[in-house]
Amino acid sequence: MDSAGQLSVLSTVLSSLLLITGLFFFIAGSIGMLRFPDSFSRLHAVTKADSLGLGSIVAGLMFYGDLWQNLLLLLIWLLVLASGSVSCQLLARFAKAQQDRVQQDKT
Amino acid sequence: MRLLLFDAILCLLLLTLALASILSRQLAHAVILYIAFGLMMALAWARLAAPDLALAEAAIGAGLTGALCFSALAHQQPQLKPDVLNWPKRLWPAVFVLLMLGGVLAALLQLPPSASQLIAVTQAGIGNSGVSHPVTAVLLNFRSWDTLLELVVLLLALLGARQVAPEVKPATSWPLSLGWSRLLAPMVILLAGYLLWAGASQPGGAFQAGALLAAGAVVLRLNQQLSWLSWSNFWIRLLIVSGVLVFVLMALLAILLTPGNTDVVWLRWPPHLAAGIILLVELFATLAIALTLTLLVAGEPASTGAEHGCGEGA
Amino acid sequence: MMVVLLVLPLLGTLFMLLWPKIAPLLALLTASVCSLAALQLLFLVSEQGNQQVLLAGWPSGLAISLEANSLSSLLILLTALLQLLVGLYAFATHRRDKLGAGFWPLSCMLQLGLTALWLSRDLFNLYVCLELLGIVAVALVSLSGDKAIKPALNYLLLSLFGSLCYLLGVAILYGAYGVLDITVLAARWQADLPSSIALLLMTLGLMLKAALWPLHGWLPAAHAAAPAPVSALLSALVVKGPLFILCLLWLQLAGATQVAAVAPWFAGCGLAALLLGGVSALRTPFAKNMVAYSTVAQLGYAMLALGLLLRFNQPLFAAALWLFVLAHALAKAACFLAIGEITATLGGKRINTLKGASQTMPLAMFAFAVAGGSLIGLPPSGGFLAKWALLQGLWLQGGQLFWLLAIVLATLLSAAYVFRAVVLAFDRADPVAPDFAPRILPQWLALLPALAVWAMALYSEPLLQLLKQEGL
Amino acid sequence: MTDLSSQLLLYIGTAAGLFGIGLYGFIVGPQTLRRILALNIIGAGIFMLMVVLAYRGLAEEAALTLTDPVLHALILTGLVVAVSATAFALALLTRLNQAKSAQCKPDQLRHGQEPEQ
Repeated sequence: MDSAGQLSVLSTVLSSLLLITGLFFFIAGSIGMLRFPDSFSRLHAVTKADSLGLGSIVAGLMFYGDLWQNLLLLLIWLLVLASGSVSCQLLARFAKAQQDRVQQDKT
Repeated sequence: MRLLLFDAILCLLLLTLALASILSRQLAHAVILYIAFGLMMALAWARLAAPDLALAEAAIGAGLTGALCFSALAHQQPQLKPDVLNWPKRLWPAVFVLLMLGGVLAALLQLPPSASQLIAVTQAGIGNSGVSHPVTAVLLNFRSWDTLLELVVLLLALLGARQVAPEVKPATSWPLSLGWSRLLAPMVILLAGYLLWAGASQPGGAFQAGALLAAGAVVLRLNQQLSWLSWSNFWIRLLIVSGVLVFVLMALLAILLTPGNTDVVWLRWPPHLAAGIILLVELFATLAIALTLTLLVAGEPASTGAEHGCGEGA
Repeated sequence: MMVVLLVLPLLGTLFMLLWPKIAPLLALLTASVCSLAALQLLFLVSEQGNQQVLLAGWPSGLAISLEANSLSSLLILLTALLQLLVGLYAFATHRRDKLGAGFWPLSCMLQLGLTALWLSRDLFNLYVCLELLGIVAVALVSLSGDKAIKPALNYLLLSLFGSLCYLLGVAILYGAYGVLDITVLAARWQADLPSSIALLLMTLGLMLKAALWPLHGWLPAAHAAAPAPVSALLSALVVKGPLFILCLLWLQLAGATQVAAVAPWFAGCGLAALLLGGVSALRTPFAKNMVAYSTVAQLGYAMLALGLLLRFNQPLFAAALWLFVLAHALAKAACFLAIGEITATLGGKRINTLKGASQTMPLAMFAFAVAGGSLIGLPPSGGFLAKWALLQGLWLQGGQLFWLLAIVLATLLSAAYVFRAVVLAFDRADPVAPDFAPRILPQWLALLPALAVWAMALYSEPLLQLLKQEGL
Repeated sequence: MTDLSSQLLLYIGTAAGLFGIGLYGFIVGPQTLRRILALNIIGAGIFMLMVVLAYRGLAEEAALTLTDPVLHALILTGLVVAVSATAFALALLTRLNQAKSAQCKPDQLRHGQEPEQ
């Protein structure tokens, strides 16, 4: 935290706000994953909160880094975003297929 | 003080996750909790100034083991009712564990606070080892016999697993995940190459690079790519074996290259050639590790559903 | 020479994996060349004394050290010879027994693991060797298909647990002393709490892996489920690896007070193994389980000898310990091969299968009886030599009537289970099919180690001398 | 009784605790997969202990700027060995389950139909 001393008050407040927002999204997403009834709404909670939460945390951290580090942070966010959405789709397809199978069995 | 608080929370989290993984009702939860545990463990190790171990633990302890567990889980019989253990069955093991834990803790608390003198010896030897990163020097020069045997163990695990598991059933793929995995592949290769190269002077090295490559290859395999990647292919077999083979051949070559009539010392690299030899050995070890791990994970029999779960874990 | 012994099996394995078609040939070639090399190493050691190598040419402490003393080289020779013999047997019977192609590279890796273990004098390197050995053994057990999977899995889990206990001990020792080399460690050893706890943890793990009573539960199922050549290798060699490390730890590292505290326990465990293992062998209805339980019982002798050696520090007990190991390895290989051959030919797993085997398969039955004679300790077999050394040592100590009686009782028990099989074999045979023609070569191969164990008596003097001064 | 700093004590205690938890899980079981996980937790505890021991010098002595590379190398080797063994164990478990499900298939079918009737 020693680099925080070099930041202006405004940037510190902004970055803290962003970090807190990110944490809030993460917590909301986690609670959603634990409490929502079926897999689709759980997926919705998790992926949305993850991409947004990570996004704001990355943005908040960018106040502290130099250009190269910020680029890397951005890359991390993009990668997580992409793989998160792909795996969300995969899981949703799987859940859908299972649901269909159950319905077929019933009819 | 603030950092001590962080340490305390981390340790508490680790213990909680481990306990939850052991005590959870469902096996699937146990596996998920174990993966979370592995990731936290990587964090703890990074905190304890062991970044290369943190890398390895994240790739292996959490990723690879998790993926393997998931694919084993897919074959598990659905459990009709959770096993409920009665009190004596829980009590006696607990008493035994507490006794053993007490003994171990008593021993651990008496350990001296000073580190081993071997650090100084290592630092003295590192100039002649061919690499500047001490962990790589220990792995591939000072204690290379351990590393060689470790590669043999990995090869052996593949042999054993292949022997008991039948062939994989073909499964369907899906354009989006296929496209994404293809996009990922070059990045994975680039990163693995970097890790391997960086291993000579910074955290990184053959094993981490191999695990990363394997992760990329597994994702491709799950999308029905890389069909040539199988044990029956001679060249693949040669590459898998080459991890150990190149190591041994280099050691034999090093014996031949040793000048004069000094007595033969197994695995001694001549100082001026050490850097090259180690890089070569690491390169082939990386390829072998990557292929072995890929075949271990993706070569297992798995139905479609299991493979999706598996991809997630990795 | 040590390099050759380590590199050959390694290269052999790799080439077998590349060209599976010539694997049997390569395996036999490797084993025979290794036997010759091991013999030469033995001569070298007996002429020039212990050979010590610091691997990779680094100073002691940093490098892994290997040491070949006469005991290690004897064990290496034994390993290579048994590999050759079992390889020949497997080659002769692999079509009938449906032994998978996986056997050859795995058995070669087993040889590598064992050789590395006999030579290594580094705590962590020993851990890697132990793991290698454990996984190879399980992979070999699982060769016999579905029925072996469950015992194999159980074996693997327990063996992994054992190695982890050992590893924890190594970690504590390294934390306390900062070295891994056993000779360096022995010089700095202090009998304090961390070292005692570490020793106990390692002992627990090794006893589990060596199937020493009371941690032997996994052994009978695993050894009985494996194919015959594999059971022979497992019983004869694999369980001796952890036992060797156990002896290394207690004889070279442990301080006097620690030794004094633990010696009676070792002897007691050995005695319990002898008696309870013998009773189980007497009661089991399956032929291979009987031989497997007899391994548990015979390991009790080694444990007993170790306990007595630690207590009285009498060189005769050291000789007894290693003579037991050698004699048991040869005798048990013969037993498993003979029983495997008989059950495979006559069909059936129960002991009743042996009924009339003296008429239908006289050679194999003879091999079993001869090997059984050594297990009982009939003179002039290797087993007798070992037991004689043990009794003589006890006699010299004086006033050890309890142990003497216990050994006599154990001998009676082993005689009982061997004779149970032999008596059945002399029963009248069930009529056999007219085209019944048991194969001769495998039976001779089973007889060879049985004869070798009796031939040990011819070399009793040099063997005793060698092992007495060695101790380890 | 001890000369270690509180941070080290914390981590050493955690490592021992993980060993204990894993040990309990390994003994109690009951499913094989959970016992394999428990073995991995034991392993993680031991490796963590080794990491802490390697970190020891860095925390206590200002002169040292290096963790113990020998221990780090040992841990890497140990990790690979552990994952190999786990992979083999899981392969065996899969095979066991396949054999079981091949046996139980008639049973299971009957069971699946029961609730609908």
